[in-house]
Amino acid sequence: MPDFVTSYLGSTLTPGEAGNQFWALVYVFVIFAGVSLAVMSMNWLERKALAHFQIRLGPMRTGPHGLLQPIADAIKLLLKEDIIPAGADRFVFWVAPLIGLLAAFTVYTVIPFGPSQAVSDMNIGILFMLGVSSLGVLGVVVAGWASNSNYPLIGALRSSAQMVSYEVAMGLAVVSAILMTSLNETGTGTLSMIGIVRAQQEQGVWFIFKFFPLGLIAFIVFAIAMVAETNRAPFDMAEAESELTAGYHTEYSGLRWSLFMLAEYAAMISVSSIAVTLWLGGWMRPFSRLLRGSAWDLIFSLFPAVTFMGLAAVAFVGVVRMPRRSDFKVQKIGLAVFGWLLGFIALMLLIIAIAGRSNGAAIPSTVNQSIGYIYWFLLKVAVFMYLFIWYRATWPRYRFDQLMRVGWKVLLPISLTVLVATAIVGILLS
Amino acid sequence: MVPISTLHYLIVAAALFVLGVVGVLTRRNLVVILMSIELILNAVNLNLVAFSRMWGNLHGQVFSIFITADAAAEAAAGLGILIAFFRNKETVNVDEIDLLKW
Amino acid sequence: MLFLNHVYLLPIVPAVGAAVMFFFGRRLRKIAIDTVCIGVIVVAFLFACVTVAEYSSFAHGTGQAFEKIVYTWLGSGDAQLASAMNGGAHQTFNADAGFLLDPLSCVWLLFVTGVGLLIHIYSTGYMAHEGGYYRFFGYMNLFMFFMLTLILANNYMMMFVGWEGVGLSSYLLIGFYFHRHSASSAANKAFIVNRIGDVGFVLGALTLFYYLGSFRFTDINALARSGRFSIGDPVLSAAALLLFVGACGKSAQLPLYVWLPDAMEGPTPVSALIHAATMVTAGVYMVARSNAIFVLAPGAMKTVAIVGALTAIFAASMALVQNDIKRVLAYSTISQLGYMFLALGVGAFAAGVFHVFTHAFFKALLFLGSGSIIQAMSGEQDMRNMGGLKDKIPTTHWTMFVGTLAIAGIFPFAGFFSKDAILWQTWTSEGGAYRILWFVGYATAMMTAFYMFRLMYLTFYSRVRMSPAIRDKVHGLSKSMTAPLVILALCSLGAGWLSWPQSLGGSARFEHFVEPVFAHEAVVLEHAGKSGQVSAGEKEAQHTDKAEYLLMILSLAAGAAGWGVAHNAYRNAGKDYAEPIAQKLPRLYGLLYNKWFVDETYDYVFTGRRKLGNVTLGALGVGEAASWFDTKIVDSAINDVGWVTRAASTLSAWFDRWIVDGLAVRGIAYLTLPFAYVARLFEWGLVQWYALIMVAGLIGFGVYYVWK
Amino acid sequence: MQSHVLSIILFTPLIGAILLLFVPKEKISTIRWMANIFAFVGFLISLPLAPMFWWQRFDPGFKFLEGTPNNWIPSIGAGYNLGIDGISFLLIMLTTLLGWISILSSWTAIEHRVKEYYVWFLVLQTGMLGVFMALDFFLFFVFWEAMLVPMYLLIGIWGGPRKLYAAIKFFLYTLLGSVLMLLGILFLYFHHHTVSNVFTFSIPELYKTAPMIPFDTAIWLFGAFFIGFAIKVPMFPFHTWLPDAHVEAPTAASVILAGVMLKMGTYGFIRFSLPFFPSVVTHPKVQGWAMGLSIVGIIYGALVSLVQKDMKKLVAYSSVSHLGFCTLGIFALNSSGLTGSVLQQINHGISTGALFLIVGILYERRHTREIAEFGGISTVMPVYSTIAMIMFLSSMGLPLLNGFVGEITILQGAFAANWRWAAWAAPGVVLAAAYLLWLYQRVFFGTVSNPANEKLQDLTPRESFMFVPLIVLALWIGIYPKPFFQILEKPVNDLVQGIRDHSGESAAAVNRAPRPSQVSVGDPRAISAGVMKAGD
Amino acid sequence: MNSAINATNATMAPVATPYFFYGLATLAIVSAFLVITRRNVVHSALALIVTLLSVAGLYLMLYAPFVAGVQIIVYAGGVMVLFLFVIMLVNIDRSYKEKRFSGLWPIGLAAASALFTLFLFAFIKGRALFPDRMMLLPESSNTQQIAGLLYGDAGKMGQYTFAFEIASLLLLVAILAAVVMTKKRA
Repeated sequence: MPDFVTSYLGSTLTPGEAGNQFWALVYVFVIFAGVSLAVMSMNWLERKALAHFQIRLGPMRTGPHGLLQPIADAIKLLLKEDIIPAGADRFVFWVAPLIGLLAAFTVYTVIPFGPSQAVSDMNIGILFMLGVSSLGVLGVVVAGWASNSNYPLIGALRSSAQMVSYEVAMGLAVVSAILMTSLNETGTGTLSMIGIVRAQQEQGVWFIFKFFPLGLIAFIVFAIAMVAETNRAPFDMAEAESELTAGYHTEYSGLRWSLFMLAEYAAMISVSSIAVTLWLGGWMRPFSRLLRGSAWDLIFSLFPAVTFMGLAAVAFVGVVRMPRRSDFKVQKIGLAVFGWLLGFIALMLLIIAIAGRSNGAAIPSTVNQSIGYIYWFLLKVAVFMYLFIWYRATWPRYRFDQLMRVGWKVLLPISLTVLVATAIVGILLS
Repeated sequence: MVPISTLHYLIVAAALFVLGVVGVLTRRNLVVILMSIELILNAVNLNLVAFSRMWGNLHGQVFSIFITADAAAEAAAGLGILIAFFRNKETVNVDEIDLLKW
Repeated sequence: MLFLNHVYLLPIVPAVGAAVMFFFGRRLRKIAIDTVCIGVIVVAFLFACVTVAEYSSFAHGTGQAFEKIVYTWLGSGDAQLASAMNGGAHQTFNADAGFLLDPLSCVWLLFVTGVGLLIHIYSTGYMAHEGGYYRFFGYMNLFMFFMLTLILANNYMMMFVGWEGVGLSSYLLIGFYFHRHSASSAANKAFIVNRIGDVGFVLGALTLFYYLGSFRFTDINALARSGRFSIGDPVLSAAALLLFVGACGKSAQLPLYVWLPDAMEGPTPVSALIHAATMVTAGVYMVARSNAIFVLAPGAMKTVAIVGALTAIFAASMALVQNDIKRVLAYSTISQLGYMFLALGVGAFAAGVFHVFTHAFFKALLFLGSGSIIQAMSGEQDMRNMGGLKDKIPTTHWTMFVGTLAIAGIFPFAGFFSKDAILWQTWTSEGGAYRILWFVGYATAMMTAFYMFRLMYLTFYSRVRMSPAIRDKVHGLSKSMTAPLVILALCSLGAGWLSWPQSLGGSARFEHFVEPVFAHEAVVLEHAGKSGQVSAGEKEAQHTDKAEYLLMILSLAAGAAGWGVAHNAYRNAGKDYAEPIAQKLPRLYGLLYNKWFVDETYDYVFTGRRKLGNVTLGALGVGEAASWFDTKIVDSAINDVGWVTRAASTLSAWFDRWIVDGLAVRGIAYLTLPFAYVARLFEWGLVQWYALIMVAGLIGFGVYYVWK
Repeated sequence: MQSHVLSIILFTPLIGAILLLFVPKEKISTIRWMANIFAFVGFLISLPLAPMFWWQRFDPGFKFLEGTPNNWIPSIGAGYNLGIDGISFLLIMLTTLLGWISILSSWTAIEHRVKEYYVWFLVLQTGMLGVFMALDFFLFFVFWEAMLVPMYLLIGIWGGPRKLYAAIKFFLYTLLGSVLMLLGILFLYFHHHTVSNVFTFSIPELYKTAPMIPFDTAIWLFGAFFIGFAIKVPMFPFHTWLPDAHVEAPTAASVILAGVMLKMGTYGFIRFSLPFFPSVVTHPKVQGWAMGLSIVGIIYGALVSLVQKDMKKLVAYSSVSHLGFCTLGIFALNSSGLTGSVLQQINHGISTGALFLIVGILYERRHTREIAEFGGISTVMPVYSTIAMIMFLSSMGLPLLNGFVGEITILQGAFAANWRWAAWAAPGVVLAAAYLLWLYQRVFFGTVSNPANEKLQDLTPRESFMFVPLIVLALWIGIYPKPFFQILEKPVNDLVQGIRDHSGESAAAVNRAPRPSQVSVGDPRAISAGVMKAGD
Repeated sequence: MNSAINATNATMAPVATPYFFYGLATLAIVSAFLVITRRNVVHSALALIVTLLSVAGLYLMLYAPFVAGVQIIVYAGGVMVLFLFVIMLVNIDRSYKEKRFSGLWPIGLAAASALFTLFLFAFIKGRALFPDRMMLLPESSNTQQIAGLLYGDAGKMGQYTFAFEIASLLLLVAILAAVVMTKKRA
């Protein structure tokens, strides 16, 4: 089994490219599970973070520091009664969350966690991503319509208008990044996600810094548009609780509602992945040009282990700071076990990082590299996730007309200008 | 099993085309008629792509992209007309739209 | 040689002061303004002294010119601009920003910076309570810049820079009290009259350039002295006359003198510096500079002499009866300038220059003294309201007395020597008709003594005629004002000794110093058989005879006579004193008092500011006529053409509407109507029907195509 | 070698105009900023031209050539052909600078239909630049006409009370000249075909064939061109559109009109009339008439402006006078005259442009230009009056300021051609001092008698800033004009050489000034040596 | 990497193609039928989406991934959202009570059937024109080649560059038309 695993981790091809359907399937499952897990932890993290932003504690009771809260919530939602409103279009009502979920998860087929760590490397990867993720809006619209209720309908209308509008600016920003991939000696760019990261690798610069400030502006446009695209604060008009109760999913409850949530968070992760891939060098570690050499490689390869160590340390600090009372005993033990788990992972990573250095070691260095790729990719995505939470805690909601104005009259011209400027600069420099 | 040839695609496209035509000719709802037009255009696209495959060049695909653009334009303009019309007459039924009758 | 090599920096020094005033003056306090503006003049003066010293060691008394060309100013300098059209002759339109130092410019350099410095110092007291203090000193420094440029120029164009520039500064300073209409009018008058002269200057310079191929003094002099031109060469004569027109403008000679009396509207230090000591002598300087040309043009020389003599006596006559203290001095200045031109005209260049030199001191002194009086009298300028100031302002009194003695030509004051030299040279030049010029000069000297002592008596000695309010306010003056007076008085006394005539046992050092500049002219003139017009130094050797002593005594007598007449008439002048001329020749008095009605005539004839009945003559009249011609003839012709066009188009519009459009176009439209009724039967208006027909067509086409 | 510098400079304002179209017209502030930025960028973008040109200032022919003959509409032989020499280089720089300044000056002056105003202004800018750059008659004519329309609109929409009359007069009058010129162009075009069997509008090509036209025909062609350009200059008696147009035009349009558009006429003379018809221009009668009209223009314009009661009209007539000097220099047909003329065109752009700005500033504050309404302005607006004084002096030709350099060079050229011409023209200088100083006295000096003038605001920083480049340039040209002379040296010498080569014997007739044959001035240095020796 | 791709094509194409094809074709036709028959317009729209996606699948099978991507992004993501949006804007309950088909429907159906018959005849008659096997298109460079045709390659203008620009103009006009028509007049 380790051989089998390591042989794949060391491969230079994605399963899709290799035609290895078994591994493709494994990947699909891993990603599905991983995304679900990530969504759950995001749920916990968002509640805790928001609480701390507002000087509250957030969930504390279910598990140590509310760590088990997502699980409890999941159980609650699964057990809840599935209500379908009386005048609703039952079939559409039923199918709507599935559409959203499908769109959100299908995207993950092409997200490159590493040069070979993707289900498949599609030739039209970015196009595929944009297309499929834009299908998500159908779920929202249809859900709002099928509920046969006013708030959801308005939410759906808003959402569809908003997402279609921001897709334009987003697409143009993406195109300017794609344009940068063609700045090589052959002059051909690529739509492949892996190809885009490779292009950044070859040009030795993340596209966010390319043609400064053009890349940066395109990135900012994308970063704004992607918040709108995922219906998150401050662009969460489709589910504005103070105006529309809960927007398009007002009439949903239980499992269907949780599917919507799952889709939303999955979509957040996927658009963040696009941003990371297009502008932030994907799986590349920072300063890969500037800080080169084996010493720096070693230092950077220690980062995953260090991160987990840090997390474990945080957990242990939590253990220490718990009140010395008997009713906290279970929690204390639970947190300690969690800490040990993290520590164990950190240890494993450390071993791999150090042992993977020497040639002919038990663990090939490619494994170490792959872990590094995945780590850096996920770290960058995690930063975006945190930003999403931060936005939500910081900014008030836009008014709808303002939102549309920003989309059409600010972002669209800017992204168009950046696109044209990128093209001109690219031609001038080549 | 018979290998899939161009003809298969053509038959599928023909079916889609005819269904589109039926939609255009029989339905009263203007929205559905517009959707039927989209069907027709898709049938054409399918033909083009199939022929492109058949001849081993990409001209058909390029044309299908043009047609896609055309379809988008048509949808935008058509729906615009529809909304304008709905605003004035409170209906989207084509047999109630006869302003052009001399 | 350090300073000599960088002599171009000399004008820049005051320009720096002017620039500082221009940009920051408004925000500076008085002490800062004084420091900067006086400072730059002190520097300039020291610079000038050192430069002159260095020059004399450079030239060793040979009068060799020192030239420094900084860059090419006009013309590219690298190529022959005019060459293509002028038969390939080596002629480049070229004027350098170049500087030249020879004895002549040294003289001017020293007294301009020296007198300028004194007047600047005086001004700090005089202008202390005036608004626009910084502006005044900025303009003064600007004037110094342009004056030094004028002096140091090595070609006519560069000289013209200073020439126009001093005109500009003069304009600005005359108009210093710009809220007074009279001041701004006087400023305009000064500038425009000067401009007329400037045109002459420019045309003269262009003539020289075209004829001789250069603007540079050294080139021109070398050519003129080469002997290739006969005396009386017409082109050179024309050029000399044109240049003299320029000199007339700047140095206030007939007929362009009218601006100078009006220029007294400016602050008194300005009158002292610009309109007495320095700027107005620029014309003399220029003629002296161009002496090589002038000696080849005897006609022009004669003109200069005659104009100078006429101006001298004409201006003196007007000075006899003026009541404004500054106006008296202004006419006196014009008169003295006439003297200088008289000297130049008779070939006594050195004497003329020497008179400029001495005149600078005593006239500056007199003006500053009059300024002190005005200051003490709280702005009163009319001598009829003065009198008995001797004890109130003693320093002013005795310094002015020295000045008066000097201008009146009393031995041993400066004026005696210079004036005597001029008169004697006039007497000894060609003789004949030239003797008349001597009589004119002599009469002028007498008149000068009269009006100057008239001034002295009316202000200092006679009875007190001012109102009691003013009398109580009369006060002594600050050191900054009296010190320059004292220094100038000493100079007025001693400046003449520089050229103590050989006939009185002197060595005529001044003449020897400037002589090299003019020496060649003497030679030329001698060769031409005009023995009279040789420079003073040479003449000393030849003609030390009794005539000279006689003339000296005569001129002393003239001064004494003038003094005596004035003493009699004004010694006890009370409130209702009588002018002797008015009593004896009332008509002449009226004429003189109204300055021969010259200003009025000019206004009628040349400017058109006064109307002759209903008719405006002069520039304004012609301008109005031209304006009328422009609107009524030229422009209305254009408008008439427009009217004709419109008429034609109205006609064609009618044709278009009723014939082309009506008959042809609409007629055809009506013809098509019946067909339209048939065609519209095919319109259902239902979209699905149209679609159906389309499908039918498609089927038909397909059937035809498949079963063809 | 193809260079696109000129195209970039040419079309920058146009791009600005097009972009401005997309700004909603309510966003006045945005529009102003954008227009100003584009005008400024247009100026900045032209600056690199200066060093680029400087290195090749002595090279013959046109520089920065772009396009080949007949590349635009090959069937009729029209080409998109750009190129400049020293003459057009200076005028281009002047245009970009004045364009920027005049757009800056319109910031507060224009309050209605702002967007259209700036759009037209930028279009006008491109038109003017095109005229100076075009090396193809067809292209030239396109720009020549294209420039008229924006100016017509600027006067007609944003002008004073009689704006329509003035605008239409301006337009029709100029158009009349253009039509005559067009006929001339067509004749040259067909003549070229007759000679060389090639249809082309290319100016360098026409240079080769046009002088072959026999005198009897050429004089008519010359007349056609002459009237076209004379109207534009304007020469007496074709000048009456100018005062009307100036008085009615908004300030910025006046600046451009005086600063640049009048130069098109003189530019046309230099670029077309002289090299195309050398035998005509050197004909003594033709030259005499041209010089005569110039002199009449100088004196007449000055006299008329002496009695004007409207400041702007005064300045307008002074333009007639100044442009008389320019044409005087041109028809002197020698290097000095031509050099001085081009220099004087630049100077006139600077000085008179500034004068119009000065008048405009006062007009903006008081909404009147009657001289009698003012007096004592220098008490309330000291900075303004200082700047005004400098520009007045520059305009009247004070040494060390720009006007003098041009005038003296022209006078020298005229003198070299015939001293009488210089003598007749020189009184114009006196009259210039008279009308300008009198104006200054009446407006700025004296006490503030009119209560409306008591609280006038002095220059705002923006307004002062507009004058900075103009003053700097005025001083530069006045003190160190050598670079300008050097830039003009090659094209002017070549032009004069060309005229002489073509006209043959009549060149001798040009030169009738007294000149002693026995005198030949040697090396100036030798003369100095001679002086020193003589001094010993 | 190339070898891997070729291998993929070689192995995948014969095995899966027929099933996939029939599945997708059936899905497309059935949902197209639903499009024209459903009374509820939203259902029609959803069915149309399914059709479009199946057609996109067919494109993928035809080795036209770029066209498939465009199909998804433009049709499914853009046009259909627009349709749904409009449907909601003009949401009228009347449609439930009214006739679904116009009075023209028998004639229309007949004409359409005739058309289909015509197509079938044409296919049968022209069968010889269509070869049984299809060409293999290089999938990996598909996008680049399309770009070459649209934008030009190696400094030369593409064959369809001009047409492409005109298409963009068409879109612009359509946008303006839509905006102008739907804008409320004050």
